[in-house]
Parts: sequence; structure tokens; C-alpha cells
Amino acid sequence: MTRRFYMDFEKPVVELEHRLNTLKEDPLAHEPDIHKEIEWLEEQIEKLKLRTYSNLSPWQKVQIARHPERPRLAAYIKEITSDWRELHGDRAFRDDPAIVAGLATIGGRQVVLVGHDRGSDTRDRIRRNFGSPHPEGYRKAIRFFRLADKFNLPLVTIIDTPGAYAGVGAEERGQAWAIAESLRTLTDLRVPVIAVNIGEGGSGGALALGVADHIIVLEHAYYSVITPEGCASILWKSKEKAPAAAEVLGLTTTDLMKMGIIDEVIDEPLGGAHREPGVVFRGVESAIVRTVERLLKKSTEELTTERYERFRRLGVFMEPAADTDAGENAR
Amino acid sequence: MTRRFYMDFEKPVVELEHRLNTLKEDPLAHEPDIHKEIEWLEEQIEKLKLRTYSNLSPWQKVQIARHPERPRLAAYIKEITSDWRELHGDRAFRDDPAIVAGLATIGGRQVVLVGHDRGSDTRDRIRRNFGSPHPEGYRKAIRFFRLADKFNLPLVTIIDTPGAYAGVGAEERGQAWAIAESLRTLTDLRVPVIAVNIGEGGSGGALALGVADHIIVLEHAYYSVITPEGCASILWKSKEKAPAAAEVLGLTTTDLMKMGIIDEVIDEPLGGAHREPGVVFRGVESAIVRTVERLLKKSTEELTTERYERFRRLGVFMEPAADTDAGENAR
Amino acid sequence: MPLSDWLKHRRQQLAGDPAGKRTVPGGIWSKCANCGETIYQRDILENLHVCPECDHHFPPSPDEWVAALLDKDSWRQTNSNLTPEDPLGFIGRKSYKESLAAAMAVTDGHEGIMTGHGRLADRAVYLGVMDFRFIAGSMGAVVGEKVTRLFESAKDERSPVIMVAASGGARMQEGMLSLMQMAKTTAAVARHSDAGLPYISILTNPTPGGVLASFASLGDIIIAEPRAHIGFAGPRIIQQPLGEELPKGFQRAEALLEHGMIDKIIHRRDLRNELAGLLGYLAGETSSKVGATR
Amino acid sequence: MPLSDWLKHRRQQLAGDPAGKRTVPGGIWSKCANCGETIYQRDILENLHVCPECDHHFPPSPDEWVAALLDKDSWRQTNSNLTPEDPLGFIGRKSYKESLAAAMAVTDGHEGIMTGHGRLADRAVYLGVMDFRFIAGSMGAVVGEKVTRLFESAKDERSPVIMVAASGGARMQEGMLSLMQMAKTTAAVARHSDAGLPYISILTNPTPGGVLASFASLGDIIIAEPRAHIGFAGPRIIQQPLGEELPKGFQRAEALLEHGMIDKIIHRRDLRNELAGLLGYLAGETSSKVGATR
Ligand SMILES: [Zn+2]
Ligand SMILES: [Zn+2]
Repeated sequence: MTRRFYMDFEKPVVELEHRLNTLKEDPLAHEPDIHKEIEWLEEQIEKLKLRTYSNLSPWQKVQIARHPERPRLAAYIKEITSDWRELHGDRAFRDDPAIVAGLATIGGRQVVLVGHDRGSDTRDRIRRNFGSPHPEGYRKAIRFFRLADKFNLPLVTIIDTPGAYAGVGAEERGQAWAIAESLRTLTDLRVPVIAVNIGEGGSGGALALGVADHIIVLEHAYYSVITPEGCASILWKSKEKAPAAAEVLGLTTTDLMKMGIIDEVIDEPLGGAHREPGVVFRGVESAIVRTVERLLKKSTEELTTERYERFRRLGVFMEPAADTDAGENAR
Repeated sequence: MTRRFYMDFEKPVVELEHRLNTLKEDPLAHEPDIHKEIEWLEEQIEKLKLRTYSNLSPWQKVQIARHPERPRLAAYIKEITSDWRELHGDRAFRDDPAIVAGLATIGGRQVVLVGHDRGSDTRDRIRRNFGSPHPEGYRKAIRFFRLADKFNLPLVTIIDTPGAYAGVGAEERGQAWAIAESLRTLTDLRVPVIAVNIGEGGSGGALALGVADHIIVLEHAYYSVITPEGCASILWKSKEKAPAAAEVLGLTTTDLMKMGIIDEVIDEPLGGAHREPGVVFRGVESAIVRTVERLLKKSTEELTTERYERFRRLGVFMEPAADTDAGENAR
Repeated sequence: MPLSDWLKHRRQQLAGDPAGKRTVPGGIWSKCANCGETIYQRDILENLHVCPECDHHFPPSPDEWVAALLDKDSWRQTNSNLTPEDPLGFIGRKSYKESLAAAMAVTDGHEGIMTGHGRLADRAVYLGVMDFRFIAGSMGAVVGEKVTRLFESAKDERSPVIMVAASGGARMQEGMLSLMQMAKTTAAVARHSDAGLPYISILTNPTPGGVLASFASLGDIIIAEPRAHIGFAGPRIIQQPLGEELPKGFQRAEALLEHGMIDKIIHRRDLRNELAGLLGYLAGETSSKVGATR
Repeated sequence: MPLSDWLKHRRQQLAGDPAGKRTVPGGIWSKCANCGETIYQRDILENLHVCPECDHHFPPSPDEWVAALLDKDSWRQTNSNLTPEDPLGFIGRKSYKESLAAAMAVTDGHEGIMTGHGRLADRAVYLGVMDFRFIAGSMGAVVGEKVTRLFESAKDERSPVIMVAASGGARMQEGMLSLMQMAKTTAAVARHSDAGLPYISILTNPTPGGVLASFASLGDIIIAEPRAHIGFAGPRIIQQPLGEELPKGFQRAEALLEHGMIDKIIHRRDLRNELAGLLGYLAGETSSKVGATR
């Protein structure tokens, strides 16, 4: 596999790999000495990879989540769905290409699929606003949430966005209203909702597709209330401190599982999903199929009640005996 | 009352009225001869008014419906409602001033009121696009239809629009979609819907507020599938033929009652609502109150079924025995 | 009707068909009204009325639509006996009665729309196809009634509806009764939809005015044909600040897709497969199974 | 609390209140942060914290809001015993624990929001008032829980909810748990709303981010205070093509009204009457009577 891009912390691995490849291409590669050197190098690389990738810092994970070669929505649609039929439009203002929606079959099961699309090349990325929806994008998503509800099709959302878009038009057309409406629509949905975070889970823009019965997150994907850069500029007035911010935000799958915010983590190959995407596709596919089957056994009443309770219990606080001053305690 | 505007066919009346006023202001007005002249003139004016106004042509009625001094939405709100609380916005794009919506009390009964607003002076008329809504106007209306539904408040709509707006933005933001959604929302509404046409009922723009249980129309208001001017340019390639088009379109209250399209006509004073607005306000108010009371006695089921049947039966066609070729007849 | 039959039928029809003439002139060779290429007429007809040179979509007749979309011999037309009246005694440049007589001579008695039911990829569907040749496919009482009955029957049979729209809008000659067909058809669509049933609307060239502002824009899924002209107000009457031109591609299917109004643009040759696929989701086994647990 | 009492209380508070200091400096005379006029401080306080010169709306404390909106002595605070935790052990420039301690010293223990119920023009209402002084009124677990309980209790009691929003958005220091409060509060609003009950949201200066994109924008009716800054993204981070300035009045209540996002802008002196009037419609006799026949 040709690697066109690597992150700083991967440099030692990449350098060793480069040396290995050079040796392998040497006409004398079959000579016993060189052969031994190759074997030794391969061993070293494996060890180094293990060391490098098994203790990734939160910031390194954020970098993997943003890796330019990481598989995005289009790849998942291609690899895990069949009979994909994309549909368009909010029926009111504009078809937002940052949100892709349609009908799909996953493991023989028909679903409505809605996800963030970050685009494939520079031109496409610009067109799709790098996966940051405008209000019409959330409204497009809502249209397809309702379609799922009307036709009793399970809903699968694929989350992968740096976040909501900070722009004049997005504000003027009420992105806060659109996000709230999206949350509200998902809350009341009478069909199973499964969310899969495949990369970046940027605050409100991600949550708008994330009010689900079961939330699956890839090992190195992150989910955060604010981007590490945004947090760093608030805390330390410097975007350079993003790595430190990533440490304190609790945005990794390990943290998210501990806090009960997500339900399932899908392992990635050493180095990230882009190293061996097939493994990840199969993992995501089987997790979706398994979950859809499980949730379809529940009644509408069970689904909506459990979804309510799922989010209802999130949040850590203390509740000592009520103040006498306060008069009463409502719950 | 100062009259600042009159229509061509009113000219003889206006001239006599002018002569009468001149005489009345004459210092010698109390002289027997002049007094007689005044009495004679008053009699003539009454006769002429009766002759002029009791056999108005459809085109003359259209002119009265468009009369600049005719009372519009704002006057009705002022005169027939109390505790008026205007509300705003489609929550998505823009607050369209061509549609006014709010909570109102009419005859002690609380309702949601939605109507076309044509504006009061030139500046206001431009701001309100002369009462022609944009798509966001229909969506604003829909929001308040749903508010009425949620809070079990009867809905009163006031229709007075030359029609939907033919503009690029209105097309691009899907006015056909917005109008259809408005029709659809009214169809399903679980509360009484009463429509009052106080002036112009211009095709789709009017119908968007017109899917009602009871449709009241002022005597000289009109309701038409197309403006007389539009019809004339299609039929005779000339807007000058609008009077002839008005004749053939069946747009007067007499025609509309005959066809079963409307349910109630409110008489206007001789010469039109602007001649004595108070009479019309009282007529509209009592018609609304009476209708609301009647409709509130019905169950939700009765209301929606009867509303469906009300429009279901409109349309004239022949249904001879089914063709044998056609195989079957669905109804 | 098998393909060969309706091609023959179509050819006969074209001789005396003014609408047909306008787009595909009679005779063996035709000049495409869009690209100007001279094309062997049979090539256009066999290509579902799509120009083989430029892909321009000319209008098929309702019979041809049925043959193109439905399973062979599955079609049953309904309500073809409904015929229009002249409620206003309307007389413009010519009388409505004359217009009706002329239109009826051209079409097969189905007025502005042909309705019925059949099977599409072995799935029961209710289908309506508007006929632009009948007073520009405008919606009068007969069109309104047939659309309403179509949705009512489909609701009773719990079947999907497919509607091929092509229209000149409301039928002015029936006055306000024609405007009321918007409310009437919308209400029928609403009841069908409230029963959880799918409705796919296909917008062909042209779909304006009253038809678009009622049943045609209310599909769960809306498909348009390439370059179809779709909009509420005709471009001639659009009010523009002095001197400004209409945006490029204004009211064309491609612009509507960008503006979020339609779900997709499908080439006519792919339409049947697309409909079968979509119905597989919306009227499929899964959804009915889950629906049953509600 | 009668008006005179809370004026006294407020004056005491201002001495040690950094938020208060920022807007109305301590001492007898204050300089209005908006118009720059020097004003006798009592005049601002007695004017519900509205500058008598320029009508600028300064933030009252939750107690003052309660006194301004509800019937005398009708207020019962609920859940004031909920106190925040530090789930992430968050340490930025200062630790979350320090921030919490500082914030608690300023406020009355109600955290970022004070919730409870009382009567407004003799009608039972559930009321929440956010407190910008508590870590900029940001939404952490305590705010989320209290908002949720407020809507849940109001639903059980079939009462309307009034919410006075003023916030800095999500509370970053609680990480993803704070983002999840958006989903949690929205779900509670949805259940209250689905039960047919009214919710009036009042947006004060400022209402941004996560609070706006959840419960604050979901009111059946949304009222804003004059010139209140309301928007999702802060103006500092709005991305503009090079050199372009933000539109005039961007994210101000007046612009939001034009853009269709809020129902009306109400001066604070008229707010109580407006709420009483609106509730008279939405929670009135008519609607409950009609509702009963359903
Ligand atoms: Zn061609
Ligand atoms: Zn001031």
C-alpha cells in the first residue's frame, strides 16, 4: 500500500518501512545477510508499530480520526451497503451536500441511512463544506428521519464532522433551531436508531445525528463537546495547545465508554482504519446488523422509552438532602 | 367622509355628491329654493347609487375588492378582535410580512388568526409585497396552523391577496411545495377552520389559507382561479380584456355560492365595504362567532371528515356507464 | 399493450396529433426540437421518446408510459368513463366545449389523466399518467376526481401510488372549481399518506402551477426527468428587477435538485428499475413486517 | 421576595459580584455600559435593570426575575440541592473545581439555573431562570438535570413552562457529558410538548450554543429581549470571506425577528403582562375545554 501521508508520531515507523522496502527491492535481497537484515527489520517494525499505536495519546487519535486517507462515508456506503439509493433535498431551501441520505440495504436489512459526507477530493470537499452541515443539511436529515418513521425502516446514521459550520448564512438560517429540531425528531422516532461515529464527532453538528438507541464508535474516532483547537483557544488563548486540550476533554472511546455516552467500540487495525479498511468495514457492518436485529425485537413503546432513559441518565452530579430553604424537591 | 379615490363607473355618483356638498356649504343653503334643490339631489344620488351598485359587473366588483380605501386585515384585527397578540416567523428563513399571524379573541372566543396583509401605506405595501406571500410566508402560516392544532384553538384565516408571487426567490425556495404543504396541513387540522375572504382571493395564494370548514366571503370580494388580467392575456393576449375575463371566470360571490365553493356571503353597504366599514366589521364578527360556536360542537372526527367531504364533492363531470374496454370502475 | 403494438399505435397517432407534431414531426425522419439533429423516427420511438443524440425527453403517451413502467398485461384502467362538463359555459377565443371536443378527438377518452392499477416488478401499484395533449394536461374536475379516486382506492387496497405529472396547471375554463381540485386531491394524498402508504411523484416536462402546488409536490419521493421544466409561475410572468435575466437553468430539474426540491433526476430508460427499487424499500417486506407490530 | 427586599439584596450582592460589576459598577452612581450615561444606580435597579436612558437590558439575578414575573410569595424553588461534580478532573488555566467554588460563592447555590414553580397572574407555571454569573450560565449536568426535571414535573402537573435563557453554551469542563445535556433536555421538552402543554422560551442577552440548539429554541413561542445577542456560533469564530464584515445587527434579537426565528421582542417592563396574555391563550379555558372533548 502506498502511503502518501503520515503523521509526526508515525515518522519512525515510516522511516523503518522505507528502509525495509529499499532493501527488498535490492537485487541482492536474496543474499543470506541481507535476508537476515530484512527479517530483523520486519520484526523491529512490528514492535515499533505496537509501541507507537497501542498507547496513542488523545491528540494522536484526533489526528488519526482526521487522517486524509481514513475511509469516509462514501467508502462505507460502497463497502457495507447494497442497493444504495441516494435521495436529496430539504424541500425548502437547498440540498446540502454535507449531509448524504438515502435508502440502503445492510446485511439484507433495509434501512434509511443519513450521514456526514466530507468529500473525496479538494473540489468535492469544498462543495461538501468539509462535512460541516448548514441548517438546510439538518433539515434534510430531519426529512429522512421522518421518512424512516413513516415507512418503519430502521435508521442508521454515520457521524463524521468537524462540527456545525460557523458562517453568516448558517446563523441567519437558524442552525441552532435546525439542530434542536433534529434532536427532537430523533427523540420521538418510532423506529430503531443506530449511530456510527467513523471519525470526527464534532459537538452539535455530530449530536444532530446522534440521538440513537445504540451508539457505535470506531476505536480512534473521537466525540467531543468542542474541538481541541477551540478548547485550547478558550483555555490558553492558543490553538497550539490543542494536544493538551485533547487530554482534558475526555474525547476518546475509552473515556466515552467509561462515561456511558457510547455503547460499543469497533477495533481498528494497528495504525488506524486506513491501514486495513476492510477489517473496519466488516466490523461496522456486523455491528449494525446485529444491533438492528436486536432493536427490531422491541416495541415502539420500548424503543422510545429506552431511548429517553438512555440520555436521561447521563450527567454526573451530587444530590444531598434537599435544603429546607428550597422548600421541596421535585423528584 | 372624505373620498380620495373613485372608480370610473362611480363617476356620475361622485359628481352628484360633489355638487351636493358644494350646495350644502353654500351660505344660502337654508334658502327654500336651494334647500329643495338639495333634497332633490339627495334623492337622485340615492337612486343613482342603487342603480350603479346593485347591478355591479364582475369587473366592477373586482375593482371594489381592490379599492384602495377598502378595509384590510389590520382594520379587521383592530375592529373585531381584542387581546390581539401578533407572533412571527417560519423558524427557518424569514418572517414574511405578507402573512400576519397571532392569537386573537373574537366575541370572547380565543382563536389563532392568520391572514394576508397588504399593508397600509406605500412603504408598508412594498414591505408586505402587496399581500403576495413568499414560500416562507406559507411556512409561517403552517407554523401557526400547527399551533392552533396543538392548543385546540379554532383557526380563523383572513384571505386578501392578489395571488402567489411570481419571483425568482419564491420559485427557488419552492412556493409550489409550500402551498401544497399548507393545503395538506389544513386538511388534517383537528380544530375548526373558518376562512373569511375580505377582498381579493387570488388563486393558489388565497387557497393556501382557504381549506376551511366554513368559507365566508364579502359580497364584493372575489375568488378566482386566475386574475382577470392573467386570464385575458392568455385568452386574448391583452390585459385590456380583463373585464371580459372577469365575466367568464365565475368569480363573484353569486357564482361561488351557486357552485358550492363558499358557504356564506356577508352583505356590503351600497358602494362597498369602505363606504361604511362598521357594518361589515359587525357582519364578519358575528359570522365568525356563530360559526366557531357551531363547529366547536363537532368532534375531531366529524370536523375532519366533513372538511374532507366538503372539498371532495366539488367539481362537475359526467359519469356514464363504465366502458367495457376500461375493465373496471374504481368507485 | 406490448411495445411493438404501442409503437405502431403511436405512429398512427402522430399523423393526426398536434402535440406529437410539435415535438416529433410526422414522417420517417424527424428533426429533434432540442438538438436539431435529423433522426430516424423509429430510433426515437424505440428509445422511449428520448432523443438518441442529445437525450432530450419527449413526452410519451399515457399508453406508452404504462407499457414502459408496468409488467406486461397487468394494467387495468379505471374511471375512463368520466367526461368533463362545462360548468361556466366558458367562452374565450373559442368555447370550452370546442376545446374539449378537439382534445377528446386526439386522446383515448381518458381526459387529462389516465388512471388505473397494475403491477410493477410484480408489486401492486396504482398509477396515474397525465396527458399533456388534453388541454395541456390541465386539472379540471375530471382530473381532480380521477386523482382523488386513485389515492382513495390505493388507500383502501393499501397500495403505493405512482404519479407521472405533466400539466399546464389549473384548467381556467372550469374557473374556481378547477382551483378546488388542488384542495381535493391534496386531501386524498394526505389520507393515503397518513395511512403509511408510499407515493412516488414523477415530474416530467412541464409541471407547473396548480398541479405542482398540490398532489405533484407531495410525493414521499419526487423524481424528475432530465431538464424537465418545473415551477409554480411561468417564466414569462416572473417579475424581475429591470434588465435582470432569469438565472441559468431556472426552473429546470437540475436547478430544483440543487435547491432541495426533488430527490433525484432519473433518465427514462432507468425509471422502471428505480421505481421497483424504491418500492422495494417503501412498500417492502421489512416495513410491512415492522408495521404489523405497531 | 418583595421588590424592596431584593433591591436591598441586590445592592449587597453587587459589592462582591464580578458579573454585576462588569455591567453596573458598584457605588451610588453607575456608568451605563451601553450608552455611557452616568445614572443613579437605584434608577437602574428599580427599572428592572433596564437603563432609563437607552433601554439597554442588563441581567437581573434569578431572584429578581422571579420577583418580576411571578405572583408575590408564590415561588417554590426545586432541586436547589443539586450540586456539580468534576467528572473529568478538568484542569485548564484553572481547575474546574476552582471555577465551581468561585461561582458558588457568588450565587445562591442554584448553580447555572434556578428552577421551581409558582403562579403567574394566578396561573400555575413552572419556571427556570438561568444565571449567567455561574460559569457563564453554561449547561453542565446540573443545569441539564434541573431543566429535565422542570419539564418532567410540569408534564406530570400539566402545567406550562417558562424558561429564561442566558448562557455561555455547553459547559466544556464536563466534556461530552455536557453535550449530552442537549439531547436530554430536548427529550424532556419533547415529552412535555407531545402532551399538548405550552412552553414559552425567553432569550436574554446572551443565548448561544448548546443551550440555544436544544431547549431554548424549542418553545412554542419564543420571546427575546431587545438587542439580546442570540446565535449558535460566537461572532469571533464566524468564518467570513476575506475582509467582509459581519452584517449589521448580526445575531441581535431584531435581526432574528426578521429572519423568522423568534416570535417577538418584548421590553422587560411588559414581559409579565405578555406572558400572562399568552398563557391565557395557550393554557386557557377554551383550549382545555376543547381538549377535553378529544
Ligand atoms: Zn436531440
Ligand atoms: Zn444606557
